Amino acid sequence: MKFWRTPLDSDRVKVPHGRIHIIVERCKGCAYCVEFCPRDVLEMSTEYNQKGYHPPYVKVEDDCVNCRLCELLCPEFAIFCTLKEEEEVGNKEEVGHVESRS
Amino acid sequence: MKFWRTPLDSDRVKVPHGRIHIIVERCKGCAYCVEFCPRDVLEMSTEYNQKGYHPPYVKVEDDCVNCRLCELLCPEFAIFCTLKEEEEVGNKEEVGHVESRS
Amino acid sequence: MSNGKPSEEHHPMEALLRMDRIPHIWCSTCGLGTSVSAFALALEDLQYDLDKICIVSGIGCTGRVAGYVKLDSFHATHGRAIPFATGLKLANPQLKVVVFSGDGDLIAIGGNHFIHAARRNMDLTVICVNNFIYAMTGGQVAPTSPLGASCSTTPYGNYERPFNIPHLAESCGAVYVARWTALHLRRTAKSIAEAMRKPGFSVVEIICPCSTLYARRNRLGDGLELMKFYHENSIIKHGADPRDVDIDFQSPIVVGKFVDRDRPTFIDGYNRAMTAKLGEKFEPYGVAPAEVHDG
Amino acid sequence: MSNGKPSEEHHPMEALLRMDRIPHIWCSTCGLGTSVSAFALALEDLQYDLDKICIVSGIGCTGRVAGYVKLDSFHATHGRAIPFATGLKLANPQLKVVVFSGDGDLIAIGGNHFIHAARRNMDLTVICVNNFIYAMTGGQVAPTSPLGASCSTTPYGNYERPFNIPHLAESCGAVYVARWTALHLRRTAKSIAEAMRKPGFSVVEIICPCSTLYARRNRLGDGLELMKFYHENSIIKHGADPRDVDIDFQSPIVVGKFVDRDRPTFIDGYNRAMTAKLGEKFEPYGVAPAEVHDG
Amino acid sequence: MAEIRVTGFGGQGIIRLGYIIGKAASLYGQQHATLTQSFGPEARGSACSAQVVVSDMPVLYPYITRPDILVAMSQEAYGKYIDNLKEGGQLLFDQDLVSTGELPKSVKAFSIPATRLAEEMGNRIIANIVMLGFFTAVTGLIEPEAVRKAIPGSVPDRFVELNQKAFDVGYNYVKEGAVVAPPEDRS
Amino acid sequence: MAEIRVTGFGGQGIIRLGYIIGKAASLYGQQHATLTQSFGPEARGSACSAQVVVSDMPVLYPYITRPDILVAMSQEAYGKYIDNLKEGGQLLFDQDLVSTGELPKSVKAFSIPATRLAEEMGNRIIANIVMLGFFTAVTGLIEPEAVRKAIPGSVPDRFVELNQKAFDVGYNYVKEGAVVAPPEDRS
Amino acid sequence: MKADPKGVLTGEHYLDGDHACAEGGLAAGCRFFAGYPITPSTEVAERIAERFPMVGGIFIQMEDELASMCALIGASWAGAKSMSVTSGPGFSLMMENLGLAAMMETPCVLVNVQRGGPSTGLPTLPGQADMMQARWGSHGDYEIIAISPSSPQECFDFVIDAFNLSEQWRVPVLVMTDECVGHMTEKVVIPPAYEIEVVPRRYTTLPPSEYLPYRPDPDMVPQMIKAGDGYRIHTTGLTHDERGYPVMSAECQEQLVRRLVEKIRLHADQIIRFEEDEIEDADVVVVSYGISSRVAVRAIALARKEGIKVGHLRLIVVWPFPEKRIHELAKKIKAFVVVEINYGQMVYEVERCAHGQAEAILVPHGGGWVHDPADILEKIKEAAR
Amino acid sequence: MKADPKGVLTGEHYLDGDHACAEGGLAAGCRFFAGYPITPSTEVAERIAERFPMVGGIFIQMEDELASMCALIGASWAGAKSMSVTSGPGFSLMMENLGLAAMMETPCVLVNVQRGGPSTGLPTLPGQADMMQARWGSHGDYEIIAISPSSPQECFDFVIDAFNLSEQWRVPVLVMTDECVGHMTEKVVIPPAYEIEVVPRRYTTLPPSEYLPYRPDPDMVPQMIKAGDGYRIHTTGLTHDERGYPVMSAECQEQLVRRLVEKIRLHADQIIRFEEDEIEDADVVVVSYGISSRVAVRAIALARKEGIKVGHLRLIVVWPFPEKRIHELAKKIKAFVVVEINYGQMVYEVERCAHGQAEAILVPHGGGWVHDPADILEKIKEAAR
Ligand SMILES: Cc1ncc(C[n+]2csc(CCOP(=O)(O)OP(=O)(O)O)c2C)c(N)n1
Ligand SMILES: Cc1ncc(C[n+]2csc(CCOP(=O)(O)OP(=O)(O)O)c2C)c(N)n1
Ligand code: SF4
Ligand code: SF4
Ligand code: SF4
Ligand code: SF4
Ligand code: SF4
Ligand code: SF4
Ligand SMILES: [Mg+2]
Ligand SMILES: [Mg+2]
Repeated sequence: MKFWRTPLDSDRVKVPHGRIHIIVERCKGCAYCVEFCPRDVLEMSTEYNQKGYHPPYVKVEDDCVNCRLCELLCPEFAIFCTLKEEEEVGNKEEVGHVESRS
Repeated sequence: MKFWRTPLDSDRVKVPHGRIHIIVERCKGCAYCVEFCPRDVLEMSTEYNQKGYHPPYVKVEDDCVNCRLCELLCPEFAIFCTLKEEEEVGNKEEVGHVESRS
Repeated sequence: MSNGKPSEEHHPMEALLRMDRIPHIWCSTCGLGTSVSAFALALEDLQYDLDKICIVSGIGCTGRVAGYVKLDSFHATHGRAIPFATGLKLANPQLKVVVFSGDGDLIAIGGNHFIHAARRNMDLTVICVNNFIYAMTGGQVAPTSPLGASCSTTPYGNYERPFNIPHLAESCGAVYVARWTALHLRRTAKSIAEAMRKPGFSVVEIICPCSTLYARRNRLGDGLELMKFYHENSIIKHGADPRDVDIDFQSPIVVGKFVDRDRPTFIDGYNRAMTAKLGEKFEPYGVAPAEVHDG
Repeated sequence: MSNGKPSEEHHPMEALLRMDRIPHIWCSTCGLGTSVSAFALALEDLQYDLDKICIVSGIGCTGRVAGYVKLDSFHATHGRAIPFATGLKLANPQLKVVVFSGDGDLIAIGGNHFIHAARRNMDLTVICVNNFIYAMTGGQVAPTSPLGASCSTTPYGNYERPFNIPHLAESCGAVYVARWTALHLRRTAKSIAEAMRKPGFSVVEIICPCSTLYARRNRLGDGLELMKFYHENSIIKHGADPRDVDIDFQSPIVVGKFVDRDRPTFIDGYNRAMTAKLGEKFEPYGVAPAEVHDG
Repeated sequence: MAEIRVTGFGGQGIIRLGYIIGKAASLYGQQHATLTQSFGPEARGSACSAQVVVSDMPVLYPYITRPDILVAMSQEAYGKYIDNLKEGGQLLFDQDLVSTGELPKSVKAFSIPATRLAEEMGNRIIANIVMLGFFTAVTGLIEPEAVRKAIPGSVPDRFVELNQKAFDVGYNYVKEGAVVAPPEDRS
Repeated sequence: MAEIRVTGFGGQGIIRLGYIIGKAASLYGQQHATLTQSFGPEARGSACSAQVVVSDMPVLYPYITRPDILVAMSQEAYGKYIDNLKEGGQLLFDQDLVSTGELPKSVKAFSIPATRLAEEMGNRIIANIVMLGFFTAVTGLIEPEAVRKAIPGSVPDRFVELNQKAFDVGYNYVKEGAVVAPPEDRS
Repeated sequence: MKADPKGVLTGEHYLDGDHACAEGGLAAGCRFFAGYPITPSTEVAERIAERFPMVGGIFIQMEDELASMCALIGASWAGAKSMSVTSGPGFSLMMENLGLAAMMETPCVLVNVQRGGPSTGLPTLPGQADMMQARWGSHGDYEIIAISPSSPQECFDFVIDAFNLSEQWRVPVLVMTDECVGHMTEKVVIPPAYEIEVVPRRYTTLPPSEYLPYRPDPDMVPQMIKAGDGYRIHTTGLTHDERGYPVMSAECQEQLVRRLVEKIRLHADQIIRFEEDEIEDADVVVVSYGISSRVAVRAIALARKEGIKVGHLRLIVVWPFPEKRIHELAKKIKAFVVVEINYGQMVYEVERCAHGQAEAILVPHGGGWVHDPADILEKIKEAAR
Repeated sequence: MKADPKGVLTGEHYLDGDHACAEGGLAAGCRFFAGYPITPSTEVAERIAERFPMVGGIFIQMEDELASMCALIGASWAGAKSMSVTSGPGFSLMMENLGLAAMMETPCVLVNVQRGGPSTGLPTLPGQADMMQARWGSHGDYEIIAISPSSPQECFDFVIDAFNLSEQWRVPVLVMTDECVGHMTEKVVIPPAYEIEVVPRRYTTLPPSEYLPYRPDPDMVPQMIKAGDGYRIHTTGLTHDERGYPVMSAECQEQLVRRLVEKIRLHADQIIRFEEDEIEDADVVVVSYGISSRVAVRAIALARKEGIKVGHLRLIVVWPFPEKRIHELAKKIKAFVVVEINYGQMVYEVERCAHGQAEAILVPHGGGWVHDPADILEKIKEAAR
């Protein structure tokens, strides 16, 4: 029933790398994620999603340090970050990657 | 429409003397007037009024300095004081004097 | 009077009271009548045109005040004296509007109106008779009852911390706040007069014995004893920080004038804002003699 | 999920949210979603059994929070989240009850419940999202709107002084009071966790952009700009006197933890009073695991 | 069936007097008794009245029309209710608080200085129980033991003893002098 | 009589678009026009729709059954309402926000990138007025002058000029390319 | 008396029902408004807030609906024509003080833009399920007047009527509209002020010494004063005598409350208004009000096309209810078909007044939208069979 | 299920109606009480406050009646049987959240000790004029159950019944008594706990994964859970689907609200209770409830003495109203004489259900006291003519 993930074990993973998941159709284009990402990983796309918003896309995923700030700030629960080592595939139905559309 | 009386001219009346009017049937025998009279003018009667309360009576009217404290404190609006010089007769119907009953 | 004698024959309060309703319903040794006298004394001091003074009460023993005072007097529903008074005041800003009601009425069910009127600085004077209990309904615990007080709904003693009314008033924005016991009659009157002179939301709390219910249940003697007790147990500290004037059974009751400050009233604020924004198009409200809205 | 992949594939909030209701109804760039994340972060920190946490909201944009969070969640009437939560808490003291609602809901129509729950020190954590406006109904002035704010019912600018929520909470008796902007996400989460750990009435105010109504009417840019503005315009002053944390358009928004003190909760007070009075006859309430009242 | 009206003003314990009568009859006296009350908005001081219908059958209609017994503890109440007393009914009153003037014919009147007796016992608050004792003795409607049993639980625990005493004072007060004007003397 | 449905999501100014159509017809166009609206609890983002019934006679029944004209500014709205369009009715849509797929027979479809044009003018908020201009030109239902007159007072004063421009952009956009699939080509 | 031109926005406007209500109030002379926002009624308050500074009125957004309703009463006693607006949940909160207004005989107008209920229900969607609450929502016996507009133009007109009825009978008057009408936009023609009839307050002409605040005129309505005029009156929500003084007795209650009730009931004929159409030959009469009447006309037209003899009775004043007219019609027709957006409210009244002489058939609708005319047609057919 | 002996004060007591209500609650298992004092109902709260600490219940005096009603709902969702008490003005203030209780299908019991109204009215004196408010006082369509005791013994018994009905149908149940009954003292026999039948809450047996909070059982009532049991439910005053989620549509409204209404209407026969006396040969039937039924018996006895064939129908459950029975009787008798302390409330229902087949004659009384049996007799005679 707990919803949280096991905390990162920061001793072992020295410089964590994150993989960003963007749930495009849930995004409302507020740009919080882009604006507040400490590593400038994201950028707004010029495409529209079905609701008519511009979602973000991942500019340089390698720079992502998996700080989860984008995830926490996103008011739409439309973006989240996983540790690259742990997880590489996304759910294609729900979780798209904008760059693959553009 | 004003309800207040003209203020006492205390320059002329050096030691004012008051005449106490007790509306016996209105009294509920709380003894505030007796207790707080600075000159100990009043005392509780042993008689009952129609409501079954013991009203006060005037022990020594001469001691009254017309300070109006009894009047102001009386929660029943059942006692008031007038300047002796100005007014000596009471309204017999409404305003009785307990001492005349006892 | 039949014999046409000068009015000195009558109790001087008769001019301010609805004599056809006296004797009032209050108990023997209840301090409410005394509190009304303090109000009368304040009016005597103020020398305002009594026709322009309105009094509004809610429901409760104290709430009956409006029914005895010969002003335009309104007996609203329980807790709603302040919004009723707000309507009166705003519709005719020339009126002086006084709210005279009980602690339960104003602070329990009416608490929201109290804090919002204070916040808005609605130009009203609130006289709150605090007898630490809901008297009219038979002595239930009030949000002012001291810890430990025995009330009909706290038969084993009150366990809720009470409000400190001056603090509540001050922190919500009242411009004038004073507290006295009913026996501080002349001081109460003076505070009421000051409060009424002051534009904005002013609060005068009167600590008052409820002899029948509060005194009896809490074995505090009769009303006379309780009246004396409150008075003797009080200390005057003008300007005391309202945070420090909590009341409990043990410590002395701090009385005095705690707050006296200036803030624009609701109508001031409105007039300023509208004038700034609308200029000529706006005619300041309530500044000219009352407009009669009977069109 | 059909392919049975580990849950890391999903947004981690999915465990706490009713995903069948996402996307939510909130506007683009509204800060409410972010505030919910802060709450989630706090729960992550607390590691309480989520089954024992209840969330109650009133009506408003913020009031919709209860509808998205996958706890036992209750969407009460406008202004009544606190009394509803009081019923929950008192009937089963083992529950942790959080009220998550808007400034209008909690402080305007719900003001009386707020002050009385604070006074009683009812063991609730109140998360009040202050967007300075009644958003859900289309942008009317709130008792938190800064002076001068343009709202749909103050088209020429607000002229009523707003409440300072931390001050109101503190002066009525809250034991824990903090304020953050929505962008202070981790600090907000920490405060919520502290508040929930603290027995008694705790209040966390979140200053949050309403982009559609408040930002637009007051030409404060879009939600992103406003979010940044609040954050940049804030200064952290832990322990600041709540009297000094008024908010207006000009001066910086003081944020931080203002109050953290101890007072017996309502149930503590009850248990103490009854035990003292009734001794053996009384079994302390809510101390044993929740009694099931289904008899 | 007997219809009883007890009257006075608020604060005198009128309702409690009626309550104990009803309770005694109903729980300890093998009868049915319904107590109804009427009072004003005042906590104290206003006219107040308790009505008890005592009957061998369950009481359906709970109100009294013409009481068999009137207990009057204030002048106002006396004035208001005396004319309604049934032909041949009994009047019990506090002689310091009520002056009857000339009594209607056929009324059996019994007086006691209940309040004064209570004051002499140290607390006027128990005047109602003095009256209760008097009532029990004069009317003979309910066994005194039933009435005595009904007192505990009907007054605050710490006052039970005092109230029992007050009951005795009233009960024992009954003597020839109590009868002011027995109807046979008047007819 | 013409029945018009304008749809999109909250925040696009759908209702205002309908309002100006109705106002133009009703106050400046010698017709009767009733505007009704439906919207969700969201301040923004939910499906929303405005219906205008324009008629020479007073409008009694104010709702539309099968619109003659459908203006669609979101995919969701398009999907929801397209089937309801009357035989031979006109469809106007924002081509960036709506992809029609294969269109039902007999629909006269006209598209414009209203939002993009508005964004190009500096503010996507005026996409609705771009669409209004387009609507006026395409349908010919109301005199363009009447519509132009209806704009002031219907948008904030400071935006009147911008809105007039947006109207012109939409009005002037009408060219052959706007007609996606005239029914005659399809049948 | 004619309207004060200051508040009258003479001309043709394209307004929704909510805005039209606001203009109706302004034209009627309303200069005090206290309210609390609630969908779908808030636009009334918003327009008032915008317009009042220019006409010398005062608007206040109160902390809740309880306060709003109470402020109306206070303002009215200070001489203002006062008004508020709300919807379901707020309406419920106003019930206690609606009773106070009735008890104090305070003229004031309250608009309820009905939405789907119960509870928070469907805030943005229509309902007509507060109709019985309008009549019975406060405790104790009292009577109010309620009027139900079905278009923005009627919103304007009926709010003026509401003020006039309110002044004439000294009762709170309820304008029971619905989200459909409130959010429907149509042309509203506002006539010049001199064409708008306004009922002035019944101020007494007696001097204070002779005046009794609750002594009724022959039409059972007492004359009024306003605070500050030197009459030094008392008024209370307690049962009171002609002086306005509380009297706690069944006798006083009988005198006062019976009059409060009868001043409306005995004058119902003067107050009631309805509209009839194609009634003469009708076998079936559709009864409706508010938006439902505009939906009903469509169904009636369809039914007439099919040859069914169906007429229409549209309630304008819904309370007091046109008992007599319903009874008269019942004697002549087969059935009433009652169209309302609820699961049965006014239909109970129709049924009652029909005295079994004609059936009363409800076309129910839970709210959230209007009836499908086909559903009404169905019931009309059923009724005609 | 049997009552928990802890709360049952088995024995014979001399109690007034108010105290008996409190004991009824205790016996039924009520362990949460939130209230706000108001005459003449406060004694219920006072007794609860005194008794609860000994039985593990929790009493809270809230800041007002709005809060009290809302707290009841919260407490009920936490698993407590919850109850409050009030009178007219407080009842009005509870209306909004009574609607919430109905909408959320929350079992709870609310006692209204009716006094004279409207407004503050006659606080210490009786009335029966909140009867229609009990049915219609909150906005929107919903149904409640109301039950009306006429003696302290029935106060005890019916409060238990109220809790049982409330649990069974998941509706707030109103106990509509009056000042006379509330302040009337008689012997009350409290049976041993094992003789008191108590309906347990309809807790679901489904696991969280299968449970839907608003999916109805065949009797149209959904199963409940309590907070903290891991079901993580959502409930709202908004129109909601079976998941409890808000859905803003006419369809969802139709499904939900129609069920709320029909779960009571369609089961009315199971819920309705009344008592009949001397009905068989009656030409006239007196309809009454609460204290008025005890006054009516006197008038009926007088009338029978004069040879008038008059019977008595005493309403026990007043809402839902016994439509069918009234209609049946109407076919056989000349007239109903309705005795209630108001200017006409339940009489409208009698009139409606009589369908013109029998007259419905009200014996009105404004409140402040009960009827004079002679006035009732008068109307009985009139009716028999
Ligand atoms: C809505 C409503 N709830 C409750 C009451 C009952 N009631 C009347 S007065 C009162 C309390 C009064 O307390 P307070 O204001 O302190 O006045 P006091 O009698 O102590 O002077 C209450 C609860 C009411 N009249 N209306
Ligand atoms: C009794 C009642 N009055 C009014 C409303 C309408 N209403 C719904 S939300 C709301 C204001 C919400 O403001 P706030 O709590 O600040 O929430 P926000 O939308 O700003 O998050 C109002 C007035 C209502 N639902 N119920
Ligand atoms: S997890 Fe941190 S670094 Fe990575 S994209 Fe998000 S905000 Fe940027
Ligand atoms: S923060 Fe979320 S909603 Fe905003 S742009 Fe990024 S992904 Fe989209
Ligand atoms: S006027 Fe003053 S001195 Fe005279 S009796 Fe009264 S209190 Fe005493
Ligand atoms: S103060 Fe008044 S009521 Fe009290 S004893 Fe004196 S006269 Fe009587
Ligand atoms: S009950 Fe208390 S407050 Fe009320 S009149 Fe009596 S003493 Fe005064
Ligand atoms: S209206 Fe404001 S508060 Fe509400 S969802 Fe939109 S941005 Fe957020
Ligand atoms: Mg008090
Ligand atoms: Mg807000």
